[in-house]
Amino acid sequence: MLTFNDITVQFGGLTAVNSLSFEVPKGQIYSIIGPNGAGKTTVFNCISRFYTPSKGSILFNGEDLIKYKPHQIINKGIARSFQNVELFTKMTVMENLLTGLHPLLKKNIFPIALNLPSVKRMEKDARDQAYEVMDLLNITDLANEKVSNLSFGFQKMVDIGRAMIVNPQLILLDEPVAGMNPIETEKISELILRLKNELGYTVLLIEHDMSLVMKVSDAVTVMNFGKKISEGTPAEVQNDPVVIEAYLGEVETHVAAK
Amino acid sequence: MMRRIKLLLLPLLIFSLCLMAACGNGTAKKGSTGSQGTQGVTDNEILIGHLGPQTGPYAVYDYFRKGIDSHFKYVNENGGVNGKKLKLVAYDDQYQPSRTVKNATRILQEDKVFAMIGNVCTPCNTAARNTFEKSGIPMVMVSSGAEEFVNPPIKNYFGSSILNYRVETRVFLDYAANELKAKKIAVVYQNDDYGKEGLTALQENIDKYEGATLVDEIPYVAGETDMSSQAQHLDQADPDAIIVLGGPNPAANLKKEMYKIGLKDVPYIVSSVGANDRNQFKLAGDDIWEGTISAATFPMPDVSDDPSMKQYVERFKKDYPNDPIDGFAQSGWAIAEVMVEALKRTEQGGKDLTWENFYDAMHTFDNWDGSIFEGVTFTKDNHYGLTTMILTEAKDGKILPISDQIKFDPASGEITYED
Amino acid sequence: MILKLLENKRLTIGLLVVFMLIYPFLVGNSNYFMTLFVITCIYAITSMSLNLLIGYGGQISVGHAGFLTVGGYSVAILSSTVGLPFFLALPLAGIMTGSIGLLIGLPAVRLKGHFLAVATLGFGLSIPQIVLNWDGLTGGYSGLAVTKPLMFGSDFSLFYVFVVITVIITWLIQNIVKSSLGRAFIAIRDSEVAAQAIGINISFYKTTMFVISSFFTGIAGGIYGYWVGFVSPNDFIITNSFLVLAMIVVGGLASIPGSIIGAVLFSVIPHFTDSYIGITNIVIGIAVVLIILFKPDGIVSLFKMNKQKLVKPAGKGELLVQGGEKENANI
Amino acid sequence: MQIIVSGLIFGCIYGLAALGLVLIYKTTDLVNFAQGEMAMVTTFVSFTFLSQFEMGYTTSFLLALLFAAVFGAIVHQGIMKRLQSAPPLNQLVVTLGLFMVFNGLAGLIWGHKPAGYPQAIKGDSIKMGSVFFTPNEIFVMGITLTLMLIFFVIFRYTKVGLAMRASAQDIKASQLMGIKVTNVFTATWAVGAILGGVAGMMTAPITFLDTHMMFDVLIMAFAAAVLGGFLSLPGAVVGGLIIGVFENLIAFYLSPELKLVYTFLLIIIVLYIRPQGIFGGTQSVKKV
Repeated sequence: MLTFNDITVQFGGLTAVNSLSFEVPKGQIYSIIGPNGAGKTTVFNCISRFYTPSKGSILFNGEDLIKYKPHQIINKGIARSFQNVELFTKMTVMENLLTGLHPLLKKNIFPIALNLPSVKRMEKDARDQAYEVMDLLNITDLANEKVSNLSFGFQKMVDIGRAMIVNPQLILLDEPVAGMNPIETEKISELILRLKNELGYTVLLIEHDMSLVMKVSDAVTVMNFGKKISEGTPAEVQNDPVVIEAYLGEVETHVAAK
Repeated sequence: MMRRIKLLLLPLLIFSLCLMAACGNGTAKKGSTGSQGTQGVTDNEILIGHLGPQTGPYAVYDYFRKGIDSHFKYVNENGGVNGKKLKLVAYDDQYQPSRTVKNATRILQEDKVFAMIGNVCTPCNTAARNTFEKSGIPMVMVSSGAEEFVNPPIKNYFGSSILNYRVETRVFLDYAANELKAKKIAVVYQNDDYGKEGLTALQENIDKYEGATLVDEIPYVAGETDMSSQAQHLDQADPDAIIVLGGPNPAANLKKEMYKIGLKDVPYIVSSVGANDRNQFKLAGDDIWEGTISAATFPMPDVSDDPSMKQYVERFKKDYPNDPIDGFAQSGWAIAEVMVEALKRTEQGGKDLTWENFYDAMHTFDNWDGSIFEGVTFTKDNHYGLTTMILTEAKDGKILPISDQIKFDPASGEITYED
Repeated sequence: MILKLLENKRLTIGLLVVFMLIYPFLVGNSNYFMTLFVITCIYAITSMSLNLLIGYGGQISVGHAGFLTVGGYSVAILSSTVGLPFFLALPLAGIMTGSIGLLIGLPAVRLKGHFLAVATLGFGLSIPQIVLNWDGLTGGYSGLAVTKPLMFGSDFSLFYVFVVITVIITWLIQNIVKSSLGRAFIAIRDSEVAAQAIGINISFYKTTMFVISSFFTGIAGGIYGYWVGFVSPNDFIITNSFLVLAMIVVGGLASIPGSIIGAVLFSVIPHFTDSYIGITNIVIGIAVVLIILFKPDGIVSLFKMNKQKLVKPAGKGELLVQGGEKENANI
Repeated sequence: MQIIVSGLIFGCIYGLAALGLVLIYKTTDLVNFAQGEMAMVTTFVSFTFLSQFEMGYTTSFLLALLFAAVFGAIVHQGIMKRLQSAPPLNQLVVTLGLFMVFNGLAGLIWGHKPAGYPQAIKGDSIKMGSVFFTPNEIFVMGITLTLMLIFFVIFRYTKVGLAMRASAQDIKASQLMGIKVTNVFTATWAVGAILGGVAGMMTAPITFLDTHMMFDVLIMAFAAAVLGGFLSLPGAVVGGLIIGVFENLIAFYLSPELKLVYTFLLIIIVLYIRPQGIFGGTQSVKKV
């Protein structure tokens, strides 16, 4: 469904991603793991088109994404969540989700300004849709709460909800359980599995939490210093000596630094 | 939604409360007003209104108000006008027409003043003209030399406190071509009413002088502080005489710049708004301002033996000890003198103080020299008011008269010199 | 409960309408107080428009007086020179101002914060100069007369027309900020990155904001022109832009009632201070400083307390942690 | 040529005023719109020393700067300190409010009549080639460049500068590191006010002394600072010089009436091409 062909991203002299290729098959949960600074989020930012790779192509359903602007990506069927939760903090949960529906809503200013019945109807439908998503996430009672008042865990939920609400084909999740306690992590992993099993989404996941990755992933790519160093099922990757070394190396540098 | 609607109410509530309070005051005061044709007069008080900038970039014109205020105080302490005290009502418009129109209706309909005196700022006056003209309230000597308020005459508008820009410029042109024998004349003008009215007069009349040409017409924006490019243009044009139509600061600045680049000896003629003030010596520098020629409707306080000028100097120093006596305050005092005289003349022979009677009284001014003005004239067809002037020259820190009375006849458009 | 709310809502709207209808009688049909009200309406429309841009969209503008001037001159030219009737000239003035807003909005898309502030500042400063020098079209320093609409013989009826227009504009702006458009604006203000990720075309919406904002401001300028019957270059200058900016911050950012409160406050203060020499600006300045020091979210925040308490879900309290407030506007 | 030189003089004045703006912005992250009015007040104070108490120029100059420092510190301690963590727009509007208050009070105290203000150095103009200079103009240029260099060095190479930069970046972290952020900010306001005061006293002989003299200068200084990238001290001066010279060239060759319009057009075009200003660093892409 999504194919990276030999993608290279450079910032000045720094190569963040180096000749990366992988393929996410439809209907699977695909994870990218790797130590800090391996270039994982850069991969997402390429798909979201915030960055333009200096080389290579990104194919989605056979179409190259490079020619699109960031705001057009969602219309292709790709939604994403963010590592640091990029929510609209002064809005309520409901409003955040409604904003997520943006691509599907009519934006003609004249009926909107006049608040015509068609707009009212559309708005009501949108709210119903938002409630469905909130039900799914089990946050309905927070609908009218400002997101800045929510705990990080709930903010993550809303972030995911906002990505889900437009019914994308592919959903990109950037460290969905970072900073969460085990119970919250458990909830999220269930959610991710439901996204795949019940709603038929394809999921591309970046995560540090190995237990989550191992539990939900169908396939895993391991990155280090912008390069792919391993690929396979969770079990295969787990036992790959290159991967172990990469992670161990990280530990060693940590120790050395101290 | 509900809350928002409620909130919308709040400002309205504040607003209405304020207004109720204000109206309460207003109606109490309004008791005395009579029928159409007069207002603002009681047995012991006459209300006079004035609009002008008291703050902001043009606040220097507030000296008009101070001059008026000072004279009114003087008159009140000496028995008032036939026993009635004068009361000045003034609002700040910051030289912005959008504020003036608001205050115009206020002063006219809420304060209900009997007459207006010396309103400042040409565009403000234009903006408010509709309101004032319709009402018929006497407008005594607006502080604008623009043609539209005097020619063709408007029934209730009487003259201006500053020389009519066109008339003044014509006198300058006459002086430059005939007295200074200048052939090449350059003009530097402020690109608003100050400058452009005079520029038009120059362009229309230059052909009347044989051999004289306008070699350069150089504009600048009001409030300009950098006159170096204008000075450069003058340098290139190499004129025999320079006429500057604009305010005091640019006039001083331009002369400084010219001085700097060696243009020291070209006759420098500046409109009265920009030159009738000894402060110019301080702004430009004593040597630099020396020799500047201008026009005036009255001589400077220090060189005048006019008794009313002495009164002014004495009184104004007492009322406003920290303010300079030169400049617009004199004009303010002078128009206040005209106002007082007109009020007196209106009531002569036991007539009532009504607008119609006031108009008639205004038309009796025939080169009246009881004020510090050289002469004030109004007839039914001539609403210029100030058509008598003198030329002045800056010399040794003083601004001295260099001519006798010069008269302009609006009917024939002729300028006559009295020897 | 719902019925009660509905009743109240109707009551409030009713009160509002009644107040506006009887206002001229309250003030004894006084031309001055009607002028004061109309000027307040003009500032209310302008500050709502500016709030749409700054409070909702996070795009700063310090040149809104320029749009007022353009609106005023459009009306003058369309009514006097071209001879269009009122109901054509006023919306057209809005459209003309909106087109200028489009021109300003295009480069503004690339600029942020101070850089945008300087660009709009330049616009606000330039308009009076351009107007002053484009004699052929604008009449230069002497200004332009506006032909007052004949169908409303008196200022009295014109007053009602303008009040109705102001109410309609308030309603339109309220609808816009509550809609998917308004949410897109807020999204851009809060996080451009997330906004793009959910499909919001940032350049397009930023330009749209400028167009909407300048359109309504242009109408406000048009109202000024019609009410006064005369426009000139100095009517609205840079200090007016600053004042409108102060109105929305003091009233409350991203709040329609806030904009109106700010506009009313700063239009009414001069009424009480103008008769004392030279204190109007000092009083306004002190009011600005004090209100922002003690009510940083604007006067409107005085009335928001009750609502928050009401909505807070019971039992979920332990999940609510204090989140860091994000920057409001983009400067 | 003379045109360019005159432009450079005005450019220096814009640059001087812009230095104070940038200094305060770099450290406290806010644009001080009251800067110009504070400078105006300082200049009036020095004028009072000069004319009422008949002190010498240098004494008045130094006393006025002392006043400026206290004034700046009071404004920060009294008002701006409380807004340290307020949204930038709130801070900006408060400085606009202060602008109105200072301007209004100055009008009440000193009146509105323009006054001649003495130049720092007297003397007739000197001709160099085809160009005329006055000694004062050379002094203005010199003082601008000197102050720019001094503050550039302080910022970059001294401990004080380090503290200022650190406070600007992260108030909390700096506090943890033992930097008294509020004191640093107060000091910055004092220094900013001094810079403004110098600009004011350099401006007054040219524009004459009145309550409104700094308004246009401040707007141009703001534009200059932005053109220079708003974070760079040399950028502020260079921005000022560009604007000063460009203004004069337009005024001479094209239209003195529309020079403001053309100047802002230039600024907008420059910013369109380089949205971060001439000396601004490359825009960092926000990390997500």
